[in-house]
Amino acid sequence: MTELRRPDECGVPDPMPFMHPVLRNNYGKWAWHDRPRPGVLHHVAESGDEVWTVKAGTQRQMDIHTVRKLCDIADAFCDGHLRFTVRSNVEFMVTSADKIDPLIKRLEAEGFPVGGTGNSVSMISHTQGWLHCDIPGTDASGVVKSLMDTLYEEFKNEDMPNRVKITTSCCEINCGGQGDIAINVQHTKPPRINHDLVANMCERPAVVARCPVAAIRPALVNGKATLEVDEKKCVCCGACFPPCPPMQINDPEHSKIAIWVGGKHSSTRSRPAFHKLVVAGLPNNAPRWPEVAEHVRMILSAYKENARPWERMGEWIDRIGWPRFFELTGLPFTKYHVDNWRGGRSSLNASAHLHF
Amino acid sequence: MTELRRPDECGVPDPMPFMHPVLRNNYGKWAWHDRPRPGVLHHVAESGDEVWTVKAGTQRQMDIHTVRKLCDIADAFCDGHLRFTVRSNVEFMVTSADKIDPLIKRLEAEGFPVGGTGNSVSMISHTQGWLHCDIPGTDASGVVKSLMDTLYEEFKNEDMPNRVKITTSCCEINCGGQGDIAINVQHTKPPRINHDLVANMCERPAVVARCPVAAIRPALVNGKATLEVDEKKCVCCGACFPPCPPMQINDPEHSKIAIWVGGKHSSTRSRPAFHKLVVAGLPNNAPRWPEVAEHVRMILSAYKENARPWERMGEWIDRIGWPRFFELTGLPFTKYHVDNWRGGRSSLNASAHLHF
Amino acid sequence: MARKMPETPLLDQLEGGPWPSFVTGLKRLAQDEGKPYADYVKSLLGQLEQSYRERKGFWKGGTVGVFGYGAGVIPRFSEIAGEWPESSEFHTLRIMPPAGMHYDTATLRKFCDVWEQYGSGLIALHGQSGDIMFQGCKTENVQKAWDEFNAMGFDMGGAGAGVRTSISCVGAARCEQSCFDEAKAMRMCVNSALDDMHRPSLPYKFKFKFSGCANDCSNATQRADMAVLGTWRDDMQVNQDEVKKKVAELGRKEFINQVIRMCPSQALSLNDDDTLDVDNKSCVRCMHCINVCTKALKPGKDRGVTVLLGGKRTLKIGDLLGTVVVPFMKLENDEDYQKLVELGQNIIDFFAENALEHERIGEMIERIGLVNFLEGVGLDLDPNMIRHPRTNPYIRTDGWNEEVEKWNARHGGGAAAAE
Amino acid sequence: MARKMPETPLLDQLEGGPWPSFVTGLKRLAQDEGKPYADYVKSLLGQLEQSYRERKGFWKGGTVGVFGYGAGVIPRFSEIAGEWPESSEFHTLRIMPPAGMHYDTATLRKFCDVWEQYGSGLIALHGQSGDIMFQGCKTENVQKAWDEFNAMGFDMGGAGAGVRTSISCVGAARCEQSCFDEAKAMRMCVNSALDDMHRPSLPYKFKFKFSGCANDCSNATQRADMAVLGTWRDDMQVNQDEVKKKVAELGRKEFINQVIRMCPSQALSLNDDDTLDVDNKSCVRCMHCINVCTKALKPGKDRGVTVLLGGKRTLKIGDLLGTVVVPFMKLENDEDYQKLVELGQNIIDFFAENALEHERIGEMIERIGLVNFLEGVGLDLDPNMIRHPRTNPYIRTDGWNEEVEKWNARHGGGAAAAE
Ligand code: SRM
Ligand code: SRM
Ligand code: SRM
Ligand code: SRM
Ligand code: SF4
Ligand code: SF4
Ligand code: SF4
Ligand code: SF4
Ligand code: SF4
Ligand code: SF4
Ligand code: SF4
Ligand code: SF4
Repeated sequence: MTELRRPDECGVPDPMPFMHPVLRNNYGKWAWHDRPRPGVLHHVAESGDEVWTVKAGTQRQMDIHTVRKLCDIADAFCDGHLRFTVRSNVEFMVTSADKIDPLIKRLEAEGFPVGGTGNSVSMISHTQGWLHCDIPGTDASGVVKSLMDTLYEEFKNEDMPNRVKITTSCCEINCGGQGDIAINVQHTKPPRINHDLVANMCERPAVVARCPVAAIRPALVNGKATLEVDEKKCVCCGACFPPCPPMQINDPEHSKIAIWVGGKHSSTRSRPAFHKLVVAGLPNNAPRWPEVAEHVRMILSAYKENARPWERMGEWIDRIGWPRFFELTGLPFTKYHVDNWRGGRSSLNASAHLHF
Repeated sequence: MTELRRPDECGVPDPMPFMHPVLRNNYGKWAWHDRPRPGVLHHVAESGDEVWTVKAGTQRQMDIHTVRKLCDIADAFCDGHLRFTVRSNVEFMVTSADKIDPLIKRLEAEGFPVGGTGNSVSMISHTQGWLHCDIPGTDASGVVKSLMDTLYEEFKNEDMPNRVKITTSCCEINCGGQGDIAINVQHTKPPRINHDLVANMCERPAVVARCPVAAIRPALVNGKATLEVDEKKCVCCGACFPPCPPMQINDPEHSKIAIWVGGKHSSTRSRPAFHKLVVAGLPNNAPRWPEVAEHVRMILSAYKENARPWERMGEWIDRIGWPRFFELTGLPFTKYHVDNWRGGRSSLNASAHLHF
Repeated sequence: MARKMPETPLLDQLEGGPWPSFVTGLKRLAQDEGKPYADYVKSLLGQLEQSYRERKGFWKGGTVGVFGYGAGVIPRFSEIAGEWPESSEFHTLRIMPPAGMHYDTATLRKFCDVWEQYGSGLIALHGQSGDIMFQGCKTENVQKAWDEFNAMGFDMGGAGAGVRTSISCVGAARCEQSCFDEAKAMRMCVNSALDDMHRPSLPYKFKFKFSGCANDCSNATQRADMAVLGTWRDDMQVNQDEVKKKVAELGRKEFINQVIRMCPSQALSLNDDDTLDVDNKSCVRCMHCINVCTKALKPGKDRGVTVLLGGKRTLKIGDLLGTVVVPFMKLENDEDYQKLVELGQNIIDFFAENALEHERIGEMIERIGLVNFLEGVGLDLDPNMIRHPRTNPYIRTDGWNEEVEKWNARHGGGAAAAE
Repeated sequence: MARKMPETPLLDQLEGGPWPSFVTGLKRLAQDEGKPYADYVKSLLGQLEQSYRERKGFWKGGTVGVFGYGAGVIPRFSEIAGEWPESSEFHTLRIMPPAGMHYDTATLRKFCDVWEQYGSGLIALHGQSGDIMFQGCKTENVQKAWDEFNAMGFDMGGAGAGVRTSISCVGAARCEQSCFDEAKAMRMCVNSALDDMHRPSLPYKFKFKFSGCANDCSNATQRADMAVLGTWRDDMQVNQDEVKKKVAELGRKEFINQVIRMCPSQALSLNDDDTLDVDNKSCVRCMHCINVCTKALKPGKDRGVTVLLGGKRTLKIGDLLGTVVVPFMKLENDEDYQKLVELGQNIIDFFAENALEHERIGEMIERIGLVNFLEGVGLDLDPNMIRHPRTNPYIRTDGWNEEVEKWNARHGGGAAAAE
């Protein structure tokens, strides 16, 4: 019976059989590329072969009908091949330029926005949230949908100074990673502990070990072995929650949304950088998170109007300086922005470099 | 009787009465400057007044005859005014260009090298050493004299890419401060403790508190309250020695000399930076420290040949990269160069920026 | 008895707007009356609506898996199964896509068919680590769905304290910047570590990521425990005629501003005849000028990879970026690739033996020190691994001469350098 | 009985070579037969030769001072007075020079005369903190020498756990870059803290330093507890004709390399007509372009100072650079200067009350946190104080709204900004 079938440990499949022939044939032999229009990449191989890639957005969490729709399109235009990007955009490769417009028309007609290339705001890296995760403070799919609705034009056009990589995360763990703009949950109150459950559910030493500030200590509450939190020390990070669900960190009111900017993975020009806190205390306002969208737009428009070509968000701010960033965005600068974590001193201005 | 005379707490004297008249008259009203030749500065005031400054080196630790000699020169050429720089060079101000050459001739004749301006190697910032300090591992005056003898031409000419600021220090305390090149004592063995003396001489808690790695603990040695050092932890910094002379850190053999590069106080272009270890283990080879001089020359000639105009030592190395610095100087790169002190991780290369 | 469609006033607000709506998708599934998943998804919508209303998640973990594997399924049981019984189990299968996420439609259609039969009909392409996530499966169907996927030639991805699913950028398949065969390197490294992926018993998770150049399209530098990034050792390739065209196109001032001035290492200067003067010794291989001048500039020909270790998110000690442990490694022939695989295995072995429970390799290196780590895995220390040497004197240097010997030994003859 | 000249074979080697020799100077003094200091210096040379031979220092501290003051004399007693009795006491008097180290010869000659009578005849011009160091005095002569110096209008410098002697760069006296009256600021700050200098009772030493611009010729940034650096708020002054001349002088390529490319903030671009396009909002006032183009560029006209706190050498936690606590403070009229003096006093008071024993202010701020420090001394938080905001989420932000109010209050009306 199936139950006993040994898995075929085949590992990561070889992409060659799945790859569009023109990519396969010119594998490792590409000469240059340009972008004829937003949403379209044009790559030319050393062989002279050309391929046009039409890129479109998806909701990532797709129903099978949507996936089949994408297949229909790939069959009609791309000899049955397509690929997805690390940001859940879908890419259709065609070998003749005159297929581009019909393909774009078809995609738009089916509801897939064409764009996300070059200096656009690409799809937001998307996590799980209420749909599936066991520890979320908010949803992911809904936040992404709400934001992409308001960033639709920015996705379809290439009007930004450089690529804009936005990430969201439904808890402070931040599976979405670093971003030019990152939208993360920021808890503001220590966990409420359900003492009755701790004893049976949690491996207490492991939980104690997870706390970055050693705020958790074993305790006895009406005879039961449980845990207690030193609220003076607790930084409300929620790290104790995954290993110990009774450490209830999520709160409809006090689990807020924070916005971070200037994260960067590439070593292009400037070294990779972590995103930096700019706004906290935004309400977790499902289903549309208007306050978050508003702040993101505010930051993006300041960036769009003021950054120079090729400057990523963080590079732009480095040039104009944080005082000007707060001035241009109208965002308040508070004591919470000053890093008081280990090694925080290195984030202080130890120079006479000033922006006025 | 004098013993009971109350001090006149007059504080820092007003410089105006001492200042050369042309400086006083144009105080705060200077327009621009240039350097007609090494050792000479030419400043022009908004009033049109001009002043030429002829700069010469001294031994800093001067006998009164030398000071009087400088006075004679100032009387002869500068209406009896002169000033000293923060690097113990002496500056003679003259108001007519034709006084420059005779003044230079006279200075050189009296044994004062003219130079130290612009992109020269200026006088080394000088500390006390065996002449006067209570904790020195080496001398200062002798090290400076020996080095300046070998850097004489570099002082008199402006052949460097930018100013070169060298510092020496006769113990790890480093009163000489940060420098493009810093020559400091580096102890390599833990202090030998004279237990008989600790009890009466040292305020033990204070000594324990001085240790950066908490390697010192109170101990009893044949009945006497003393201190002991955990040699595994000890980083041989000598910080326990000033408050507790029985903690004998100085050793004719094991107190070595280390060379550091890339220190910078100015915020010009790059932010201020600390100097970085490049060579350790050099012998404390009085009276001439030839190994030190040799290494300094090696580093300076690599800098001179390879740096671009206006690059300070550290900025040059940042551009060409540390791998190339070690290649060009032929210096070995060892595990000791990798920072393992608090926050050392920030000195690791967290990027794909590489130099080949 | 078919469950009726739940009221979802809040979720319904996520159907408006131009971006594709996951809610519309879920509703489509929920209304596929007769399909095995219809009521399942109705129930899911009900629970999700409640999450939106109460701003609270209702899933808890558990243990669900497939025969022979210890990971790859993310079990989810509802805390409010009382109200939403049909979706009380909503597990996810993580399946590894072909490297580079290339598909043919036949495969995708087959996935849909399988998931129509055994799952919720909801597929996430892709997870942030790179998995196809088949989301929403009852315990009883997990093995069945898995058997079908596995039969198609697909394998389970990572979860828990083991090697995780990896990503390689599109790279050689469609990018002129590619400095190595990302897909090949990724498949060789991951496929040699399948035991640590499928039967996780490491101190904690371990992620590989592969990017063909410093642009790092796979986010390897911060999101991978072991990041493999393409680079080159020789001079970049310059086509001066194309440079001139670019100068003409942007105008001199803007070319200076956008190319010369933006080079992080002052390696570029513009000759008076509008050709480019590249100081390749100063160039840090950041890719910027090459990105701007896609026709005029290219990476050099002596290509390979740089390996960084330790990238991760914030838990415990704060976010970590990977740091260089191998400045350059040639990746040309199969032996070269095999060397990379062995490096990965050595590193994982050392990690397995020396990391504390729930400690990532970056945290471990932070704890034991880079030098001890390098000695442990037998890698040579190199100045490309640091931004700058120590600035403090707090070090005992009485072993100086021996260390100097080591360096000279390695740099005297190429012998040692070879290994 | 006159002591005969000691053998100094090692020191003698420091008489050769072109640089002025301190040994020759000491020998001259030693051979001034009949002078009170001759044997004293002979003896000193003997001890110094022994230090060179044994590679060891032989001085120990003690307590010597002048009436009314608790610091300013550095006492030195020989550990080998048996061999070198005449120089068994070799104390140093630290005397503060006129700001900027300007002298007339009459004063210097008088110093020599006094030191000929009461001291060793050895004078160091100057110490690293800025003192005139009269080196080599017997206990019995310390008060006498001091009385003479004091009568000349000179005061004792700092030592021990108090305010130390300060340095201000030559600045306004002979430098076109000067953005304030360095000497005035220095004298007002130090002279208002004389009690803490002369009767030291602070937790530890406290140093002021003053540089007229970011070139920081007084090394204030790293070597002062409180660094005062000149800067400007408005646009820099540009003379485009002089710019063109400079471009012609260096050549276009080198002008781009040495000026445009080296600006740390990409604030400069070169117009096609060889004039300069300055983005003053991006300029960080680093001085570089102004240094290169001394005729073409100048600081702006709205000048003042930036205050940094915490620079120091390495003891205990490693070297510290000063960090910004006041981004800009106008220094024009006497009230402005008075405000700077008050700032210094507040900071010293807070330091006196809150620092631990032997803790420098930089260490204290590191320990209590910048924000607490600013609140303690009543300074407004400003983004110019940081390189960038926090990158980690480890902070409890439930006071967010109140903090936002504070900021808006300050930035709504200029009212609060005024103070
Ligand atoms: C398709 C994709 C790779 C893949 O395997 O899926 C990709 C493809 C390309 N990237 Fe990328 N990048 C892709 C994700 C990334 C990421 C990671 C991410 O998005 O999460 C990064 C790092 C972001 C960061 O630093 O945090 C990334 C940083 C870059 C950069 C460097 C940008 C910079 O200046 O920092 C370049 C260079 C450039 O812009 O010319 C680049 C350039 C490119 C080029 C132009 C390379 C080429 O010559 O073909 C490709 C065209 C992109 C386009 O649509 O315009 N790609 N690229 C990914 C598309 C994601 C998406 O759908 O938006
Ligand atoms: C005289 C002196 C000030 C004083 O009050 O005594 C001085 C005077 C000048 N300095 Fe300085 N600096 C003086 C010590 C310093 C120091 C501190 C030190 O030497 O210990 C520094 C900081 C060093 C560091 O960063 O560690 C210093 C960093 C500068 C810089 C920035 C250099 C750079 O690029 O980083 C400039 C700008 C320049 O070079 O054009 C500068 C420029 C100047 C100018 C050109 C300013 C002017 O327009 O007049 C002066 C002529 C110097 C010359 O001789 O060429 N001065 N200058 C000091 C002479 C010391 C000596 O005898 O050599
Ligand atoms: C599914 C996914 C988000 C998504 O929707 O795409 C995800 C989901 C979870 N992540 Fe993640 N992480 C996912 C990619 C990431 C990434 C990004 C990456 O891999 O490039 C990161 C940042 C990089 C890193 O590894 O640090 C990430 C950093 C974390 C962390 C923080 C680890 C740390 O050391 O700071 C945790 C918490 C932990 O490991 O204890 C975590 C834990 C989790 C858990 C298992 C929550 C938990 O501890 O119970 C989530 C399960 C959600 C669910 O129900 O499926 N996840 N997680 C991603 C994996 C999908 C896939 O396999 O393709
Ligand atoms: C005389 C002088 C060196 C010189 O020959 O120029 C000097 C000499 C001493 N310094 Fe210094 N320091 C001198 C300028 C400095 C500087 C430079 C500066 O002030 O710009 C520094 C670095 C900046 C700083 O303040 O950190 C400096 C950092 C130290 C330190 C390290 C403090 C720290 O926190 O790391 C010590 C040790 C201590 O304070 O415990 C120290 C301690 C000492 C002592 C008192 C040694 C001791 O602890 O017994 C030395 C007395 C020597 C003597 O016999 O006269 N000296 N010392 C300088 C003062 C002369 C003057 O008054 O003008
Ligand atoms: S970010 Fe947090 S809530 Fe969201 S998927 Fe990751 S772990 Fe779950
Ligand atoms: S929330 Fe974070 S800081 Fe607070 S107790 Fe839990 S783990 Fe510790
Ligand atoms: S560096 Fe050390 S030995 Fe030299 S003067 Fe300063 S404290 Fe004394
Ligand atoms: S030498 Fe330094 S590290 Fe060693 S015991 Fe003394 S203070 Fe501690
Ligand atoms: S990382 Fe480099 S090689 Fe890979 S896709 Fe991006 S640009 Fe191309
Ligand atoms: S690749 Fe980067 S570092 Fe190299 S020359 Fe181009 S811009 Fe400069
Ligand atoms: S710091 Fe500035 S103002 Fe003062 S002397 Fe140096 S260059 Fe001139
Ligand atoms: S002063 Fe410095 S930052 Fe400002 S423009 Fe000139 S070089 Fe750039």
